[in-house]
Amino acid sequence: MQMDPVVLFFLLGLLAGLAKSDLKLPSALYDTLSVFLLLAIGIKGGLELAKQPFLQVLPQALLVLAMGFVIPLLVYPVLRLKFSQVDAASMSAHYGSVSVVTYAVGVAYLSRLGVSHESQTTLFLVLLEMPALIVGVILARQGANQAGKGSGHGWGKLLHEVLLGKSIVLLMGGLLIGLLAGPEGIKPLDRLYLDLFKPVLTLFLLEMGLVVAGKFGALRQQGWFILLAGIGLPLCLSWIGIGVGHLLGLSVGGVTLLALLAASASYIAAPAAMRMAVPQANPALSLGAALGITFPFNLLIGVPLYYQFAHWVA
Amino acid sequence: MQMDPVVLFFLLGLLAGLAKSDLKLPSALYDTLSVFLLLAIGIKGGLELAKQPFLQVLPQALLVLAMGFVIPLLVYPVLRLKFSQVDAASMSAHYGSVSVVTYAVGVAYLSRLGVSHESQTTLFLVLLEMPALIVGVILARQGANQAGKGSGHGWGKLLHEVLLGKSIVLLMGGLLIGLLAGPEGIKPLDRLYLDLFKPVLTLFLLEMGLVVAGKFGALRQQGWFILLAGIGLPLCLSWIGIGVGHLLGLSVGGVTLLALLAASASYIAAPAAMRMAVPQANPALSLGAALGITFPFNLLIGVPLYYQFAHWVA
Amino acid sequence: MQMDPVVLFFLLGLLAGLAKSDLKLPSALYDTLSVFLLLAIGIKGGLELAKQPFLQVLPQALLVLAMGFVIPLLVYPVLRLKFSQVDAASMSAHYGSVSVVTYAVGVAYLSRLGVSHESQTTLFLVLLEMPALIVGVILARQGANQAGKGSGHGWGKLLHEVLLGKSIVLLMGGLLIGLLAGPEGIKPLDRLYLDLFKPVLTLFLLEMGLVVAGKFGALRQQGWFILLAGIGLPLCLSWIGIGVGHLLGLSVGGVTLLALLAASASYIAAPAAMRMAVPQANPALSLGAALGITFPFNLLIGVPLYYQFAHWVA
Amino acid sequence: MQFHSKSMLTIVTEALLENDLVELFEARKIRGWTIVAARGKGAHGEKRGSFDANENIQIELIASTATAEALAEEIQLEYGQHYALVQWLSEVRVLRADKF
Amino acid sequence: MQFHSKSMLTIVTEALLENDLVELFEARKIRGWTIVAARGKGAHGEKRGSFDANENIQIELIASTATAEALAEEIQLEYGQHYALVQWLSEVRVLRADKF
Amino acid sequence: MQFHSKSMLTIVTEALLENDLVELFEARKIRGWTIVAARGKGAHGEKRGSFDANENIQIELIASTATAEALAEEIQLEYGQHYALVQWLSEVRVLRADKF
Ligand SMILES: Nc1ncnc2c1ncn2[C@@H]1O[C@H](COP(=O)(O)O)[C@@H](O)[C@H]1O
Ligand SMILES: Nc1ncnc2c1ncn2[C@@H]1O[C@H](COP(=O)(O)O)[C@@H](O)[C@H]1O
Ligand SMILES: Nc1ncnc2c1ncn2[C@@H]1O[C@H](COP(=O)(O)O)[C@@H](O)[C@H]1O
Ligand code: NA
Ligand code: NA
Ligand code: NA
Repeated sequence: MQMDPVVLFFLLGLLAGLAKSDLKLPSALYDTLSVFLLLAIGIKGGLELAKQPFLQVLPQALLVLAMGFVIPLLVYPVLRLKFSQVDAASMSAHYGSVSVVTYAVGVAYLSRLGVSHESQTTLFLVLLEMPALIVGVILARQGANQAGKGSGHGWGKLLHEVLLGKSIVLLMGGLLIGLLAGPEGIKPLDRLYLDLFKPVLTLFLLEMGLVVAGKFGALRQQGWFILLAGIGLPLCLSWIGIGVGHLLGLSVGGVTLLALLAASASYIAAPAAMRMAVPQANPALSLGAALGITFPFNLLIGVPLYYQFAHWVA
Repeated sequence: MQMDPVVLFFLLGLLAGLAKSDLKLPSALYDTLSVFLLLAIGIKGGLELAKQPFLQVLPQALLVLAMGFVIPLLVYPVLRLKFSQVDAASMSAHYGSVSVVTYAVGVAYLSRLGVSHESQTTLFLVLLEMPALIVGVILARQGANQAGKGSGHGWGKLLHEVLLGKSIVLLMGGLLIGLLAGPEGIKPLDRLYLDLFKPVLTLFLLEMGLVVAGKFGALRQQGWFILLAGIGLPLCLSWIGIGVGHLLGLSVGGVTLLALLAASASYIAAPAAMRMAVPQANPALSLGAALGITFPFNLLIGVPLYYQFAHWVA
Repeated sequence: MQMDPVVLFFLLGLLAGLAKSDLKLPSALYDTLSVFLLLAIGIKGGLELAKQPFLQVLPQALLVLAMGFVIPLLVYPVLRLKFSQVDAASMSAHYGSVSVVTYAVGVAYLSRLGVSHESQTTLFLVLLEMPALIVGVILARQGANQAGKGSGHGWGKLLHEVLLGKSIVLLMGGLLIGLLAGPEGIKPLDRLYLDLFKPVLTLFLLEMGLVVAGKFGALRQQGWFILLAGIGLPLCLSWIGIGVGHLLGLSVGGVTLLALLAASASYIAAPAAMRMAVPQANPALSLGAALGITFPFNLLIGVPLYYQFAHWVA
Repeated sequence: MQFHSKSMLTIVTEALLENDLVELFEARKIRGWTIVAARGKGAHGEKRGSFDANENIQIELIASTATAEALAEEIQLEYGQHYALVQWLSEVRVLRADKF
Repeated sequence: MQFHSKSMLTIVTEALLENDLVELFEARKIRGWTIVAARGKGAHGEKRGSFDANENIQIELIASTATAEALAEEIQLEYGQHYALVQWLSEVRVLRADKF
Repeated sequence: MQFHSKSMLTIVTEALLENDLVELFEARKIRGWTIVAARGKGAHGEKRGSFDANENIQIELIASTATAEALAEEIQLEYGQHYALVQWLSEVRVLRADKF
C-alpha cells in the first residue's frame, strides 16, 4: 500500500531535521497553520453536530468526559515507578489530553480509505482536551505543601488559562460557528476550511517533522524507560478508547478515532498548562515523550494499527 | 435570519479578547491578510472598471472625491464641541477616510443576499481614502504656528506618505493589474483572489475581533462622548453616502456600499498619516473611536441597516 | 499581446519600491512562499518523472550536470577581466546555478501559451543548483593560501551546507513525495500545490519587485560593467542551454526552459553558500548582478526571447 | 539637557510568564518597559521559539537602582527556581529623570 | 587586541519614525546602527505591534560619547514631545575604535 | 541577595554565522546566551532581513570579563575580516554568580 503523502511530509521534515538541514519554517507559519487546523476541525464538527439530536449525544459526551478523567489516573501509578511525583503527574496530563494534529491525520487516513465516522468525534476531541490537565495538576499537588513560592498558579488562574487557551477557544469557536451558520452559511468558506484542509496539513507535518527531529537529541539523555513509555502508553491507551467506543456503539471509523484520541498525547495545551501549574516538572521529559516518541509512533504506526484493532473488535 | 459567518468570526475574536484568552494571531498573518484583501479588492475593481466607459465614470468619480473633502469639514465642528483642535481634526480625517475591511464585509453581505452593485464602487473606495486625510491635516494646522519643532512632517513628505502608503499602492496596483490583464489574464489567479476572498476575510475578522477587544479598555477612560460619536457619526454620515449614491443613480447595492464607505472610519491609512502629520493629536482617541466603536457598529448593525436605508430611498 | 499578470505583480513591487512606498511584505510570508514554491515544483516534477523510464532520463541528467560544471568555467575568465579572483569566482557560481522563481515564471509563461515541455526539466533544475557552487569555490580557492583564518568553511561543512540547504531539500523532497505518492496520492493536495501555484507566484513576485528595487541603489556604485554582465551573461548562457536542449532532443518548450535555467542566476542557494565558502567575495556585487539586473531582465525580456530562440532552432 | 543615572533591569525568561510579569510590574507601579522576542540557551536547555511553550522574551525596564534591584530579587524568588530565567542589571543615563 | 570605550545610545520609539531617524543618522554621518522589533508600555500606552501604527522599534547605536549625547538631545527635542520615545545611554567597550 | 559583576558580550553579525558561533560557544564551554533577530547598517551595507543571506542576529552572552574578552577577540580574528560584525562589552550585575 502506498504511504499517505501527508505522512511523507512528516518524514521529509524529520529527515531534514536529523540531517541538520538549515530548512526552517517561520514560526508565524506554524502559528497560522495551527489556528487554521483548529478552526477547520471545529467548524466541521459543528456542521456535523447540527445534524445530531442533542439528547443522543449527551450521554456519549459524559462517558468520553469520564474517560478523560480516568486515563491520567491509570497512567500516573505506572509512571511513578520511574519518575518523581510532579513529573509523573505532568506526563499523565499530557497522555490523558489529546493531540489535534494526530486526530487530523487519523481523519485524513479514514477519508482516504473511504471509511466514515460519527460526527461527534470532533466534540469528543474538544471534551478530552481538558479533564486530564485538571487531574494532572491535582496529582502533582496532592500532599505537597503548596503554600510556598514558585509552585505554580492558583486554580482560578489555571482554569482560565486552560479553558481560554488557544486550542479550546478555536475548537469550540469553530464548533459554534459551524452550528450557528449551518451548511449554507459555511459553503462560501469551503474553499479554505474544507478543500485546503489536507494540503495545509502537509505543511504542518513538515514543520512537525523538523520539531520532532529537534527533540530526539534531548531524548537520548533520558534513557530507555521514556522510549518504552512513549510507545507502550499509546498502545495500551488505544484499547481504552476502543472499549469506550464500543460501549458507545460507534462505527469502525468512530472507534478508530476514539482509540487514536486516547492514544495521542497533547503537545500544545498540556505543556503550556503544566508549565504554569506544575513548574517543578521537567518539561523536556513529558514533551520529549509526547512529541518525540508518541507523536511519530501514532502517525506512522498507530493510525493504521488502531484501525486494525477496531476491525477486530467490530 | 442567520448571521453571516464572517461576522461570527469577528464575534469569536471579540469574545476571546474580552475574556482575556491567550489566543493571538501572528502579526505577519495580519500583514499578509491585509495585503491580500487590498490586492483582491483592487483586482476585482479593475476587472469591473474595464467594462465601463471611462467618460461615464469620470463625473461620478469627481462627485465622490468631493464627498471625501466635504465629510471631514462637516464632522470637524461637531467634534470641536468636545475635543481640542488637533484631536477633532485627526478624528475628522479618520471618519472622512474609509475602512477597507468594512467595505469587504459589505460586499460579502450583498453577495450573500444576491444583490448586485456597480463595479465602480471599488474605485470610490480608492478615491475616498485620501481627501479626508489632507483636509484633516489642514484643519489641524490652521492658525497654528507650524514653524516649531516636533509638529509633524511637511506637506511634500506627507503626500508621499499617504499616496504611497500600503493601502493606496495595493488598491491602485490591483486595479491597474485587473485593468491591464483583463478577465482572461486574471482567470488563473481566481483560485486565490476570488475564491479565497471570503474565507480569508474570516481570518482577518477573527484578528480584528481580538484587536477591537484590546481597544475597549483604553476607551473606558474617554467618557461617554466618544461612544456617542462612534455611533452617531456613522449613522449620520451614512445618509450623506446615500444622498450621493442617489444622485449618481446607483442601484440599491451601490447606494448601500457608498453609505457604508461614508459611515466607515479608516484605521489603517489615517492613523499612520495623522501620526506623521499631526503628532500632537492623541491617537488613542481617534483609533479608539474608529476601531473600538464604529468598526464593530458598522459590522454588526450598520451593514444591514444601511441596506435598509438604501431600500427606503430607492 | 497582453502582459502576463504574474509579471505585472513584479512591476508593481518594483515601482512601489523605487517610489519608496512603505509597502512591505512580512519576511515570514516570503519564507513561506518560497517553501511552497520549492515543494510545489518538486512535487510536480516527481509526478512527471514517475511516467518516464529511468534509463532514458539518466544520460540526459548527466549531460545537464556537465553543463552545470562547465558554465562557471566559461563565465569565470570573462569576469576576471574586471573583477578579483574571489569576486569573479563567486559570480560564476551565481550564474552557473539557477533561479527557481525564474524557472517558475517560465513554466507559467509556457502554460499560458499552451506549449508543453518535458517533465524532466524539474529534475534538471535540481541538478543545476549545485555543480556551479562547487566549481565557484574551487575557482576562488585555487592558488590561494587557505591555511589562514577567516577564509571560509572546509569542504565537508560546505557540501553539507549546500546539499542540505533549503532549496535542494525541498525540491528533492517534493520530487520524492511526488514519485512515491503518485498522482492518486497527490490528488487531494492539488488544491494547494497545483491550483494555487500561479496565484501564489504573484505574491512572491510582488515581494521580489520590492527586493530588486532595493538592490538598484547599491548597484549604481558598481559602474557599467556590472550592467553589461547582468544582461550579457544570460543572453550568452541561454544559447548554451539551447544547445544542450537541442542535443537532448527536447521540444520547443523544453529547450526554452533549459535556456532559461542556463541564463538564470541563483539568488537563494548561491549567496548563502558563497558567503560561507568565499567570505572574501563582495556579496553586493554578485547578488546585485543576479538579483538586480539578471532576474528582472529574464522575467521581462528573457522568457519570451528564449522562447523565440528555441523556435528558430527547432 | 542633563542626563540622569538610572538602572536598567533586563529579564530573559519563558514567554508564557509575560502576563504574570506585566501584572507584577503594574502592582509595583512600574511605569514602562520594553519587550523583544528572543531565543537562547541556558540551564533549561534550548529555547527556539519553534512552538508555544518554547519561546523566550527579553524585557528591559529602566527604574531607580533600588526599584530595579528589589524587582530582580522578587522575580528571582518567585520564578527563579523552576523557570528558565536570567536577569541582569546595568547602569544607564536617561534624559528625563521624572519619567522612570 | 585592545578595547576602547564608546557610548551606546538606545532609542525605543514608534516604528513609523524609522525612516525619519535613519535619515537623521545619515545626515549626522553616523556609520552604523542596529534595529530590533519591540513592543512595550510607557506614558503613551501599550504598543503591541498588533497593527501598523502600534509598533515599536529599538535602535542601538555606538558612537563617541559626545556624538551619542548630542544625537539623544536632538531626537528628544524633535520627537520627544508628541511621540512615544525613551532613550538611554550606556558605556561599552569595542575592539575597533576607528569603526564608530 | 547579592549582585555580582560580570561582563556581557553583545555580538551583531550575519544570521548565517549562527550555527558556527553556537558551535564555538559550546567548544568554549559557554553555558548560556540569548539571540534576537536584528537588522541594521554598517560598513557591509544594509541588512534588512528581506531574504536569507541578508539577515542579522544579535547575541548577548554573560560571562566573566576574561572569558568575554577572549571570546570577542577570537570571534574578531575568525570572522571580523570578511563578515559584517560588530561586538561590544558592557558591565552587568547578576544575582547568581555560579550560573555564568
Ligand atoms: N550566560 C547567559 N548570557 C545571556 N543569556 C543567557 C545566559 N544564560 C541563559 N541565558 C538566557 O536565559 C534563558 C534562561 O536561562 P536558564 O534559566 O539558564 O535556562 C536562556 O534561554 C537564555 O536565553
Ligand atoms: N521605564 C522604561 N523602561 C524601558 N522601556 C520603557 C520604559 N518606559 C517606556 N519604555 C519604552 O519606550 C516606549 C515609549 O515610551 P513612552 O514615550 O513613555 O510611551 C514604550 O512603548 C516602551 O517600549
Ligand atoms: N555603530 C554601530 N552601532 C550599533 N550597531 C552597529 C554599528 N555599526 C554596525 N552595527 C551593526 O553591526 C552590523 C555589522 O556591521 P558592519 O560589519 O560594520 O557591516 C550592522 O549590520 C549593524 O547591525
Ligand atoms: Na490521550
Ligand atoms: Na468614512
Ligand atoms: Na544559470
